[in-house]
Amino acid sequence: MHGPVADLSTRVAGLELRNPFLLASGIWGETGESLRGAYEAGAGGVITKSIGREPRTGYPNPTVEMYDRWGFLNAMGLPNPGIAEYPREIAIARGGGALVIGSVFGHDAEEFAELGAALTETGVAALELNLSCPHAEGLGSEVGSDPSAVEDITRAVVRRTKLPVIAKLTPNTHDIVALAQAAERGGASAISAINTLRGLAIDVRLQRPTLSHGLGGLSGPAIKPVGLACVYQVFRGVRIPVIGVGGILTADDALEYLLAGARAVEVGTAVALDGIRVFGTLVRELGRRMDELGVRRVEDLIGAAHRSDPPPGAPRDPL
Amino acid sequence: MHGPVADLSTRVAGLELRNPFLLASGIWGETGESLRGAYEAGAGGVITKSIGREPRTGYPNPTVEMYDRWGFLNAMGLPNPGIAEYPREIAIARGGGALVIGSVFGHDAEEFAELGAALTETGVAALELNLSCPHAEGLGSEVGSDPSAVEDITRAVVRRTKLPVIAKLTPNTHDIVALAQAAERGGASAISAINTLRGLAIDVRLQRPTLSHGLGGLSGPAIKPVGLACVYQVFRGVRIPVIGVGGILTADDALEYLLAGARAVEVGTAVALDGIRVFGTLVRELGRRMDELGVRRVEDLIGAAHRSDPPPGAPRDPL
Amino acid sequence: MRRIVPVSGRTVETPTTVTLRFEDARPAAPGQFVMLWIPGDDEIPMSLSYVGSSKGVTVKVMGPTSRHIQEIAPGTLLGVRGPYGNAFELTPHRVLVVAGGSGAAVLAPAAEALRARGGEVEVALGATRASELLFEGRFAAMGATVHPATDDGSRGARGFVTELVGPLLARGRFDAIWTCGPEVMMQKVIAAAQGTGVPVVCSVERWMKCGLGLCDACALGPYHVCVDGPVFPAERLGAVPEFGRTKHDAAGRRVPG
Amino acid sequence: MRRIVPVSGRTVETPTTVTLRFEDARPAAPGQFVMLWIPGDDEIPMSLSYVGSSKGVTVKVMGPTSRHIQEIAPGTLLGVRGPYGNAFELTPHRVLVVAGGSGAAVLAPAAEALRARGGEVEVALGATRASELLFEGRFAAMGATVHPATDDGSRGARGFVTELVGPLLARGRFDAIWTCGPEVMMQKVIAAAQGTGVPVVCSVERWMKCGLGLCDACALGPYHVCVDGPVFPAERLGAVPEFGRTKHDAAGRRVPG
Ligand SMILES: Cc1cc2nc3c(=O)[nH]c(=O)nc-3n(C[C@H](O)[C@H](O)[C@H](O)COP(=O)(O)OP(=O)(O)OC[C@H]3O[C@@H](n4cnc5c(N)ncnc54)[C@H](O)[C@@H]3O)c2cc1C
Ligand SMILES: Cc1cc2nc3c(=O)[nH]c(=O)nc-3n(C[C@H](O)[C@H](O)[C@H](O)COP(=O)(O)OP(=O)(O)OC[C@H]3O[C@@H](n4cnc5c(N)ncnc54)[C@H](O)[C@@H]3O)c2cc1C
Ligand SMILES: Cc1cc2nc3c(=O)[nH]c(=O)nc-3n(C[C@H](O)[C@H](O)[C@H](O)COP(=O)(O)O)c2cc1C
Ligand SMILES: Cc1cc2nc3c(=O)[nH]c(=O)nc-3n(C[C@H](O)[C@H](O)[C@H](O)COP(=O)(O)O)c2cc1C
Ligand code: FES
Ligand code: FES
Repeated sequence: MHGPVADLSTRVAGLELRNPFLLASGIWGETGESLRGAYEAGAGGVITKSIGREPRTGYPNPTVEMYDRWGFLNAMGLPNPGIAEYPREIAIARGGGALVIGSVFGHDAEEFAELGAALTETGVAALELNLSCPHAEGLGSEVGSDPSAVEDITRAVVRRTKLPVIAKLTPNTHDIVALAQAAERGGASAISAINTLRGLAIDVRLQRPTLSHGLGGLSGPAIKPVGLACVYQVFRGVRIPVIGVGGILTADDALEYLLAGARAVEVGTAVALDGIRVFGTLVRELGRRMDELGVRRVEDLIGAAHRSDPPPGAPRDPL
Repeated sequence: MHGPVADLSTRVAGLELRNPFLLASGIWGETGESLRGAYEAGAGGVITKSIGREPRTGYPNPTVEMYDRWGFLNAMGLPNPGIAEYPREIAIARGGGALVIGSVFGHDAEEFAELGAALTETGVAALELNLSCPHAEGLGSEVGSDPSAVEDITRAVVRRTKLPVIAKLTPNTHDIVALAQAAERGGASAISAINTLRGLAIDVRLQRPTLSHGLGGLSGPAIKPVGLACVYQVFRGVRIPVIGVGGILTADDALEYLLAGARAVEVGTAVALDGIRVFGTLVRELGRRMDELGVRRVEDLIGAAHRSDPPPGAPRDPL
Repeated sequence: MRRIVPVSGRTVETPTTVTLRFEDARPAAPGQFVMLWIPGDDEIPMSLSYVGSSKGVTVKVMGPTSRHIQEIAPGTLLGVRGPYGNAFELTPHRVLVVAGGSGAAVLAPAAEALRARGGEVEVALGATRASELLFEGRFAAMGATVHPATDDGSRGARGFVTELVGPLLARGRFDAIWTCGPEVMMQKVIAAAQGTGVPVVCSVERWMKCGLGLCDACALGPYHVCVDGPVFPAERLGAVPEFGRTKHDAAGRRVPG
Repeated sequence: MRRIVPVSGRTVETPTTVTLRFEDARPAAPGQFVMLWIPGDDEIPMSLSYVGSSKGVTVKVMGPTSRHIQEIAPGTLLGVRGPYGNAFELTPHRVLVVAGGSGAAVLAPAAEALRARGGEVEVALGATRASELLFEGRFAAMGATVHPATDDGSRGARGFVTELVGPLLARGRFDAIWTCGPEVMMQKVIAAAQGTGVPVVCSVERWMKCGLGLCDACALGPYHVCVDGPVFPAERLGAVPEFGRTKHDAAGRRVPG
């Protein structure tokens, strides 16, 4: 009997991570104690709730809808304490030794840049730009689906920070590669993909949407195939590294993302399904699976699924 | 004991349907006998496989990947016998009394128009334009995600046919309403939404995509929230009727679509999960549920979820 | 996960508190709560005041939604998800229940469950005035001794219910104190029990959105009230500086509370 | 739904036919098939020639993929989904098995299952030449009487195996005929049995993609071979004009076949 020999550490956007599992933005990230708790539970790093210029309460409840384990719909509406108050939360998290990535959202390049500059002061290790919230008007994917806006916002933030900048992209687009390339041109150090898919649930007896906001964002296993497709395509379309997000519940889900080209992954909905101890389980299971598969380093997995594509004898578009 | 009193008939794009359940394109629709069989099993109408100019074998196997009941990934690659041979299949289906809608795909407006004109001769009741296949290069959603291409294609087809034209749209876009409005401007009689979402699955042991084509299209329950969001938004954005597609397994799923604004629905993946008898079950269960809910006519359900939106006291974007 | 249930019964408990009943087969234990949706209005956390298959919530007017709930007639459809959170452990034999405000809502079913197991219950029940004493009759009916306290002295002792705790602990022997009410009240209970060796268990309320341990709205130091609570032993709360001092508001800001 | 399994064994059955074995716990019945994926190559339908937990497929060279399969070494990873389709009913007591080409692959496990239930089996086994007779030894080992026929007369009767059917039916009493082979062959079997009252059951092969009754690739008149078959009573096939005449190719065109 001996422990796993696999080396789970990975590098992405200049960050050295002890393992590839990051706490996804919007999960547990409103308070410093929670960020710290997620790191202590085993996450390789933690991403804050997306922070805006002003405090926001978000949408009224109901804000969530859970399908059996395969899907989750939410319209929180970007609640956050605002940039003035949030640095104390980061201080609490960093006090606990957590590697913290700061997420920001805004209406335009100037607002993003201002927020990025402010967070840079707090000692976060990197910035993630939420260019992709699917249910907030004039924010999120409404700015994030236009390549030139993505490029401008990224560039504006990069100019105002010394930190690596990660552009988090929306799957609600016909061409995520164009968005990724725009972020790369703007100077992003990495792409993360994906945020939630725009979705809706209606209660048949009440004849009304079940979320107060109506539209929400779909996460969980249902979106894993979509996230994988995005990571796979983005990996081919840019030189900067990719972080995979969407529907990761198990080590094998994470392996799929690594093979598709991700250098790290973010985990969100799994926390609602399996609790924060999911990070410990993921780390342990990834080690076990890598041992089983005879893979020594995370590095050796990244993008490996592309080696076999297109498979021999399988023309891409026959006839 | 008495049977259901609910009236399940519905009208969409000038078609009188005995019930709202249409066989979705690409399921069972390659042969006339199957189209006929689906109609005999209870479908309100049947949509053919998408037909192109030339015969196409589609992609090599593997072409499908099934998750537990919640999702299904395919990259068939638009196999079809081609427009020269297909009319005999329609004749077989119509010989069995089926209400047949002909689906076509192409590279450009001229090709769509030509195919539409050819199918018009066969006695189909309407045309559906597949502007939305997520995995065929230069076809499907690559033409279907550009509003001006959607408008041009729709207009070109409308000019060459006397039949109602239904534009089937892709969810792989940031703005399906713009696509729907373009189709409306082009003269479409209805919108159907949605086709599959771009997706990928990777086998962890083999380190390769499980479909020969790599990318595929996600269908089944996983995409129901996305389909509902699209129908809900399109219903508000156009005056022409909407047909809902995506993840319908039960009568309650269909009710959600009707409440979101659909006048009819298409059913695809459910056929793989529950067999063609699913149409009989859906018809029976919809009647039972409508009786239970005290709803007499399908008409009374259409778009009813919009009446309550935004809910009182729930501002759309607080702070 | 959400069930839509018709209100099967409505009882006015006090001038500012009503109980709504509904059928729901999901098993629940005393201490757990549901997220209660009033369609067209908010969805808010509510402890279960009845935990059998005929469930109930007992709602005190606090703001617009709880006021709206007061007017809800039987037959109205509500959305319910849960039950969520943990429950009171029924291991102690003699329990002192200390309830303020709507706190009796969650403590009454817990006390009932303890009585059903042969336990003994005394209740210190506080309110502003006599008419606001919640579940006095229900506690009496289960065979608990009730010690009321009202701010205006209209029934029982005049003053805060917490002032009863010291004397009751001095007089009787208890294995535990269960309390629910404003955090400052619960802190006073904890203080009164200090040194007596009687452990205090608190039911805590924090802002809630998801109820699933995901959104961080209910963060209380390192805990999430929706999954780690709402029932906490006082020792755990003692290590959380913000207990009784600050809360997070709906935006996640730290506000006095 | 897809399992990745290593090839656990490989047996050369004839110069053009190999059996690959793999472990797979899913229950299967004789007559059912799997979709077999050779990673990097095609995924094709293959009857299970062994249906226990150690499963097997017996593959005859037809084109590139089946040729590729011939070279696969033990340890190679394959993808398997299924088993799909229906199975032979094991209700008859005396069965005449008529196998041509790779047809014995699916008929051998069915005959074995029947023997295990105490049934009796005679086999008319056809091939181009003696070395291509598939599973002759396996049929003999299960206690079935084997009547070989080869095109070149190198073993047994010279000529088509279908020519044995009339005489065998005249000589013995059978409750059923099970047949698998080219459709024209099976039609001749049906013709030979006509008027004898012995029901014929055919295992049919059609182009397959999904295996799930979805894509229509395997349409055979009103049936889908992947879910309604591959095992069909001859009466049902009699009502399908295209049986033995036309097939659908990979594009869904009707082609002779
Ligand atoms: C686990 C738990 C159990 C509870 N059990 C009961 C109970 O049995 N009986 C009872 O009367 N009350 C209970 N409450 C409190 C109840 O949820 C609030 O009184 C109610 O939400 C007030 O809503 P409102 O719109 O009427 O008031 P508002 O004017 O909106 O708010 C008044 C105060 O209520 C609280 N509140 C409002 N919305 C929420 C929310 N989403 N989550 C948490 N607190 C909120 C805040 O402290 C706020 O300041 C419980 C709370 C929690 C967390
Ligand atoms: C239910 C079923 C059970 C079968 N069982 C066996 C068996 O036990 N042993 C055996 O040797 N063969 C079996 N086959 C036939 C086998 O699938 C084909 O021989 C094989 O697919 C040939 O592939 P290829 O690439 O070598 O040849 P190709 O050159 O690609 O094709 C040669 C011929 O094989 C058939 N074929 C090719 N691909 C497919 C496909 N996806 N689906 C169906 N037919 C196809 C066509 O008739 C084609 O003309 C079975 C077929 C079916 C439908
Ligand atoms: C409740 C909830 C809140 C979220 N809030 C944010 C957010 O503030 N910023 C952001 O970039 N992503 C947010 N997301 C998206 C997640 O970070 C993640 O991209 C998505 O949920 C997909 O991952 P998952 O399937 O692992 O949850 C949120 C997701 C959920 C479920
Ligand atoms: C195997 C398969 C083949 C399909 N082929 C087509 C097609 O040829 N044309 C088309 O417009 N849509 C095609 N679709 C999409 C469906 O018509 C439908 O839009 C989608 O599957 C969502 O519905 P569902 O969840 O009920 O399956 C196909 C879907 C599947 C699963
Ligand atoms: S209410 Fe969301 S974490 Fe507790
Ligand atoms: S193989 Fe697809 S329907 Fe039979």
